[in-house]
Amino acid sequence: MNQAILLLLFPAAAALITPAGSALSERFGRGLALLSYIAGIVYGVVLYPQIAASPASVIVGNWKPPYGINLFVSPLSLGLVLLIYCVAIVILVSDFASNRKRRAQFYLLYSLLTMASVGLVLTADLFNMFVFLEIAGISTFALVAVGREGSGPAGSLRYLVLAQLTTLLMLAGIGLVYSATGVLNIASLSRFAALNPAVAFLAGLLILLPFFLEMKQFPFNGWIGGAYRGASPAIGATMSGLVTVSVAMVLARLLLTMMNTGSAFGDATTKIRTVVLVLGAATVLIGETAAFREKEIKRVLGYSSAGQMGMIAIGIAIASQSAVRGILFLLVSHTIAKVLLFLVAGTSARLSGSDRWDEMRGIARRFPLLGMLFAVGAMTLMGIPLFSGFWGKLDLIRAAIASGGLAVVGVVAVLIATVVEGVYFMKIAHAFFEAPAAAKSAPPESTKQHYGVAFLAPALVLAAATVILGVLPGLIDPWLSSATAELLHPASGYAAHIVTGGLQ
Amino acid sequence: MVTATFLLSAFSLILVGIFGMLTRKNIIRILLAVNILETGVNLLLVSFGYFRGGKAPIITAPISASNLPFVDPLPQALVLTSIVIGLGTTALALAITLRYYRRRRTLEFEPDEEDFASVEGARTLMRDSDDSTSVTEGKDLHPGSNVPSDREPAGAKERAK
Amino acid sequence: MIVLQTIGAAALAMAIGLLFMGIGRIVTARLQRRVGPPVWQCYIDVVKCFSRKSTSHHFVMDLGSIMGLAGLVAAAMFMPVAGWLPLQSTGPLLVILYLMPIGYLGMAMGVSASGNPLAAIGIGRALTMMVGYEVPFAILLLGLVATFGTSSLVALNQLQAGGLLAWNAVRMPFGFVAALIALQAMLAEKPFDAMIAPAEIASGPMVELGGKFLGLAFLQHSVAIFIETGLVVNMFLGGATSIWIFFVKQLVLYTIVMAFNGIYARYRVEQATRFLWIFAGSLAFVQLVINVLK
Amino acid sequence: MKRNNRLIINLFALVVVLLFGFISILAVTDGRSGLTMFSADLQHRVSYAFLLKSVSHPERASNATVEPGGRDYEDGAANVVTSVVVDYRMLDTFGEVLVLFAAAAGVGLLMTERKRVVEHDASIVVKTAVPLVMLFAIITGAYIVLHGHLTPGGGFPGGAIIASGFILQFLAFRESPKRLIFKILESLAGLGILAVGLVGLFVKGSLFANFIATGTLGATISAGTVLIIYLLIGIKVAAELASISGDFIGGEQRIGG
Amino acid sequence: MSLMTTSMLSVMLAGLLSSIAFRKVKRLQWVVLFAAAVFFSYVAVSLYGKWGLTDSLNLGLFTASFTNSYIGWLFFAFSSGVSLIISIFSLSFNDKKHITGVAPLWTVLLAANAGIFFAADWIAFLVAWELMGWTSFFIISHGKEKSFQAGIYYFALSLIGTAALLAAIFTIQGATGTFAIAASVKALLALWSTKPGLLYFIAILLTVTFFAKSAAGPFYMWPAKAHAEAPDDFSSFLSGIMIKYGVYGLILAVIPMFAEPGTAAAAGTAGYLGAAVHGTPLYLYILGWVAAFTAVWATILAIRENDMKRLMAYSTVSNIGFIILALSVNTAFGIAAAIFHTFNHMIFKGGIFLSLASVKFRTGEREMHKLGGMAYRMPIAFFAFLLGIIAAAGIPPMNGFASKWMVFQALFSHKLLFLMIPAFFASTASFMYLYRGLHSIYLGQLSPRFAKIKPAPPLQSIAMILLMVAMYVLGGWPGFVLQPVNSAIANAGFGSIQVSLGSIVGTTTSIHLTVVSFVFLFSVVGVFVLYILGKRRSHVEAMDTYTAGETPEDWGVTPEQYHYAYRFYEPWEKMTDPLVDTVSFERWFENIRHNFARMSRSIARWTAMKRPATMLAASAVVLILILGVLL
Repeated sequence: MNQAILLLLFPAAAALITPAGSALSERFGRGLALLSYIAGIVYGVVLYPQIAASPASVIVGNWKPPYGINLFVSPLSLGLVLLIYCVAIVILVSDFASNRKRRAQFYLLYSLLTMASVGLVLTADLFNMFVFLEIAGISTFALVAVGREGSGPAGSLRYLVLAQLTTLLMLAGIGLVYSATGVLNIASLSRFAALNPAVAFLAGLLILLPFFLEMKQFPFNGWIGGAYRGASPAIGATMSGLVTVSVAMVLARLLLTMMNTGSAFGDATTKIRTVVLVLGAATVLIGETAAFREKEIKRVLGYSSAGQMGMIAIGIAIASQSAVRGILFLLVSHTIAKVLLFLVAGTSARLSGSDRWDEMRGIARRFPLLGMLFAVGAMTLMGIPLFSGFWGKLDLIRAAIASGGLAVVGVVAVLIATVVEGVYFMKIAHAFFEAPAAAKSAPPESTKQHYGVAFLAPALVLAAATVILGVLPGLIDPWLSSATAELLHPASGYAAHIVTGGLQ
Repeated sequence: MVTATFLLSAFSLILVGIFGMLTRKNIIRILLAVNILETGVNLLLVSFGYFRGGKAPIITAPISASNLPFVDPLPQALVLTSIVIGLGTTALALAITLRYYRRRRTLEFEPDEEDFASVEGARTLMRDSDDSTSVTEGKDLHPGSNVPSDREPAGAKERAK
Repeated sequence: MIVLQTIGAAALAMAIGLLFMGIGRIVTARLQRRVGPPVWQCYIDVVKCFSRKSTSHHFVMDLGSIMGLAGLVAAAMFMPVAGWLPLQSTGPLLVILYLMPIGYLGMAMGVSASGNPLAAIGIGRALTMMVGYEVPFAILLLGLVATFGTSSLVALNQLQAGGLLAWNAVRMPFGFVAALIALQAMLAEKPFDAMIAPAEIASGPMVELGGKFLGLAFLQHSVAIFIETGLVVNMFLGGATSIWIFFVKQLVLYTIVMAFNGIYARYRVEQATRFLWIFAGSLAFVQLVINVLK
Repeated sequence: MKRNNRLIINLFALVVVLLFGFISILAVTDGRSGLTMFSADLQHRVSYAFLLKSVSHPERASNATVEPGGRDYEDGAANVVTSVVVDYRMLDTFGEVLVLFAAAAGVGLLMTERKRVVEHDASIVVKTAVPLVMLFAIITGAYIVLHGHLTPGGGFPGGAIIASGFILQFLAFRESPKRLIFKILESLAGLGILAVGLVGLFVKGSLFANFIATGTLGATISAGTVLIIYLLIGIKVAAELASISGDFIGGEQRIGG
Repeated sequence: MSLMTTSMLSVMLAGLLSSIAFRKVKRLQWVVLFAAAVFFSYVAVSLYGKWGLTDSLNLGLFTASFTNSYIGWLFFAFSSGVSLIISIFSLSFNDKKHITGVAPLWTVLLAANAGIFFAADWIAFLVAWELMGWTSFFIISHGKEKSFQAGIYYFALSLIGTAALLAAIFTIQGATGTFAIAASVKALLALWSTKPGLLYFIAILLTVTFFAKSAAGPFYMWPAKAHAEAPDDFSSFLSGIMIKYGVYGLILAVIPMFAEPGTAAAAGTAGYLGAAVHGTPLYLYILGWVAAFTAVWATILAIRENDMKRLMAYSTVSNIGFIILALSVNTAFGIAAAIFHTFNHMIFKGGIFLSLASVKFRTGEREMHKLGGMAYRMPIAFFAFLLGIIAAAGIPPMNGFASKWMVFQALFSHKLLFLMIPAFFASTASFMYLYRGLHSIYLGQLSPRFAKIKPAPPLQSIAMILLMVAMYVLGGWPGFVLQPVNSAIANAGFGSIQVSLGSIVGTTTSIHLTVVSFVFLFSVVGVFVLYILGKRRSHVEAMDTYTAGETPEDWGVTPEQYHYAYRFYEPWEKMTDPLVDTVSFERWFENIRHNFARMSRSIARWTAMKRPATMLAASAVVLILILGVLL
């Protein structure tokens, strides 16, 4: 089953070939990247039945865990990997509509970013996780920095500084864990003799920090504004659609699998989960509040994704059956909807020649489909019935109320957020549909380019996906239940699959 | 068995690095602080792997479970990796900084005017008057951004040629 | 038979009302040291009005006038006169209270169809005033319900049977005073006649009415007098055993009203409304509280 | 006003930092003296097996010895750090390579083509010294790369030293580096590493599995794939660092001199 | 899959398809709406008598199940009928000049309407509720900036309601373990003895939801905005039907939670045990006061309005106050009164708004003082409005009287006398604004601008006439509605009342409405005879008499100046000014929004500091560490 690691290697190979290949032609990079993702999807789909039958622990270099590094391919991780690949394809295709002559390095970095996200989802080793995080980080910094001429580098630098702070602290945390336990493998940590709670808390918190940052949790989301302004829409979509998938997955993995009772972090677990819950609630409120007044559409989306990530964090911290199921559903639908919204935002920005939604008034009068797509995405995020976001939110709230205690704070936050989100998204949607005061018409040839099939096809696919999921949420129910089981019962599933005997 | 001095020096380096990151405004200095922090973390890792009397883990004499006079090799390996990662990050950060400098002609983080444009005028933040907004007010109120905005495109141009 | 009874009742109501109007005019005249018109002057007026040629601006005007009188007549059908009723009913107070407004509404509709701003002004004042006196009156009604648990006039009459002391006027004096004030306002006599205000807005609603429209208005007023005095009699003065006593009681009430009318000056509308709310309203409320506590 | 504002910030930061240090030391010592109580000793760490080269044969851990000249250990590198880096935790190293790769690509993406103006040419001393130094640097680098599995060092430091040679050359002779060559080199080296991994995957059934006999511990040609991989890494790192610095230096146009 | 779900899904689908298929020919979308209304009316007819027919959709994670309860059916039938009439009106209303693209959304809204009344479990209810929420929002703010301001207000309030509903649903599910509405309410009844606090919490959440939708209590202000700015034909739907969802919700979930032990014993549970005022549970008594406040306050505001649609919107709110007042009595009679008044209000307020719509259709004016004399040009609209306000004022012989009388009787029955004072005030003062509408729009001077306008088009007239007939018939023979209502509430376990076709037995007196209406008719006839006896009248132009035959234009006086409408109740405004200045929930909500905006600005500013936002992050980490390690 070790061939499953090819999932990770396709984009890496593409990236490695690109510099030489681009010597032949500039287009080389793009085609190769797309090809590698498609290869990944095909391979993943082929692999899925086996994995669904029995999850596989992929070892590297024939060194069995916990000694060597290993990846864990389960229905959960494989499904998310497929999602990541699909999103990456969609984003690249639509990005082609916006800018037809990107340098080869762009696609190289993009492939590396995708690979890193896949690796984060798959890996079962703490330090390896750190390495993938750094790859993702570096490629994101570069991609953001080449965004808008003025604000790209500024945003990228703000992001970089915060990210470095947190990742280095995470490294220290990993050091602590290793020094205390002598292993780096999540599975064996998850059944390790409990450490001294103070150390466990310190190490656990430090390890979680970069994921707080990537998930835009409250005190660590100072970078959103700059980065999302600077980044091009495609990269914005990647940051809040593609990276968040893997990061949320890793947070769930660490918090539910690694840090449960009976693990090395045994006694500190509840404390850490409380921290995550509180931060999540704060994030939901702060993110939505910040988006409420925002005029730049990309930043609105960025803040709103902060809010959504807060909800997911709450769900992870509650850690009950329906909570985890809800947040997984929420994760999928948020990814779809947010990518869709970013595509729409980018296109309408180009068509109207402005980044601010209040200067895009009446754009949906000229392009009705554009407005409808935006409405679909927005309502998915708001959690309106018949759109997929609803079911996730429903499950989450149900779980939170059922678990009671501090989770009720989370419920209140989520409910308030729903109201606020509804208001500002409807503002924007209405501004799109509004009868324009003075319609400044974009030049037709650019219209033909920006509003062509390269934009419409992916957007329509995403919209269809969210509507279908909204009407028939049962479609992904089997996947959801197996994934939930895997996350919630590590001792039976995850650890048992990875660590067979060996050093405990 | 880890010695205190190692840990303490590592800790102090980390703290110095964090302090620099928190207080400095100049990007280069912040990057220096990042590197200090990173060095501290690496030192911390190595010190976690150190055992009193341990030698560098290179097998020049027979070893066995009974006599194992080595320090822990794994942290060193990790440190090796993290050093290279730090190198890459720093290089990229410098490149970004250079680009930033070309556009802004300054090496300091500054609240860029667009932020205050999107925040709708700093005046509304201070007094709670209504939404009458303007960019310049935002600038006046924040002396840090005393780079006249007209310089920027000019600067960009003069770099271009 | 029923038809005859109803027609008779209506005629009776109009006749009594007109008679009272005449008497009222004499009372006022006496207070002003005048002789005043003969008692049957009002009948003559009505007949005259109907025999004169009249002008109307629109069918709504005619419709309004008809509705106006019809509403009050219909209300009169439910008014027990000394226990006698033209129709089989319990004299439901709520029905009367809600049938009378249709009369006023019709009146208002008719006159504002005439398009004269003075009429509209008058109606506006009248309606504001109406809120002024209906509220205390409603509170009185509640007081009665609180005590007797019924809102039918017939039942109220029977409950007050047996001597002066059984009268609600004696049992609940505050309520009676409030009722008198409200009655003054209902009959739109001074100090509550801002809606008519002849010198000010040319007697407001009626400004545009002539001929038979004015006649209808006269009749409407007369029926209103009959009903409103009758209400108070039934509610507070113990009804009556025979029709004549009933009329006498009504007459006494009406004379008191006219006497006050003779000696008072006019309130502005908001003053009047405030007065009614503050004095009549609070009196009635006090009565209600007492009744509830009892 | 601005000044004491800055002072306040500094003081606050100082407090924050000191608290952080205090709390974390408190946590790791758990109030008691001595920082050792929480750290697991060597027998309980994974690296115990690395040192005794007994990962896939746990039974060896107890009795057998590992000595120079011994043959066919599961990993043939005398330098255990190297064995960890390039063998036991090869995936990290692969990722590390990719990090550097990404950094290089990013710099290339950000540093668009530009000319810099130089007035003065490098002095004659430099010009004569540089080739020798460069030669020396390249040889040293090569040595370090090739002895990575025996002595401290390996692909990364070696590659860095080689790259420094190229940087010197740029500085001295002011000729813009042939970046294309470097790019192709780094591409090929990277692909080489991947290829080695894939061969392992298809021959030994797992990525980066050592598919060559490990030979005698301590011999120059030993440790199977470790040597190859370190060689490739050296080339790749050298090429990447060279191209990064090339990107930074940029092309030039010469005035006078 | 029975007729319920199939009809809903098919209509929803039809709406979506029509939005795509008929984008070019919008008229067809309105035809689709009409067809949907017809279809739903057919469904209502064919579902009659099939009580307890259940049906469920499996949605994978949850299942949404529907049932055909008697009360739900009544609401559904009436709303379908009224929306059928309204859709007839809309067919002619949306001509070239006035057309709006909202028909498909409205079609979907009809499906949501059915869903709300058929929902058997909370999930279905929630889905239908949210569907209704956003579709109606898009209809109200039909792409106009001004309407959007109103629409977003409405939407924010209904989102608050939805949030409360979500919380309530899952609290209920946590407490009772079931999503089924009826079962869960019954299970809640059993909890009064153990955890009343939870029940009060649930009740408050649900009340917030339904009050927000019905604009009762502190939410009184949205109809004035939304009704006024919505498309004119939709206003009647909004005020006639949509605002009743809250009432339905109260009857569905809140009132049963407070069933007295007597009726609850029938359901086999303990029933409400808490404090009671005159036999009315304390909570409902408080609701009653809120409702009374709503009625009074809306009336006061309505009298001050000059915009005809806003005026009628406030009158709607005050009627809602009446309905909830009746509900709060918590007796069979009260509930019957509430339901009956709800249906009556659907009819007469629908008629009023339709006539206003056709006036606006012809004139394009909404400010009343700019109109006047419409009765002379649009008689049908005039009569619709006239009968409508007679009903709204609760005057016989129209249907409003019967239900208002029942409301008062219900209050009598529990001796809630102090609650009746505001009720009386509201019902009396309602004459003021109703008459103001009548006078300023339809009577008074006809402005020359509108001298030439045509009467309402035939289809609109038909719609209005249908509603007029309904008003009159229900006024004289309330039994047509009250008998089904009676058996419905008996079916739902609220007990029953005594009604016949024409008469109602109240608590203090009984009333025979047929007699009343006949008496009125006879007296009209009699007076008409009297009128005929008088000398015949001659027709004179309005401007001619009181200007003594002069042509007022000579003194520069125009009919507009003679139309006394602008500040019609100036004394009243003088009296109420201080009150209106002090009490304003509207300003309160506005302040909340404003502070929110400021907060969001400052957060956005924080992300744009001169330093990258490391300081806060680091301090947060330290804080967490201190809490985590030391505690």
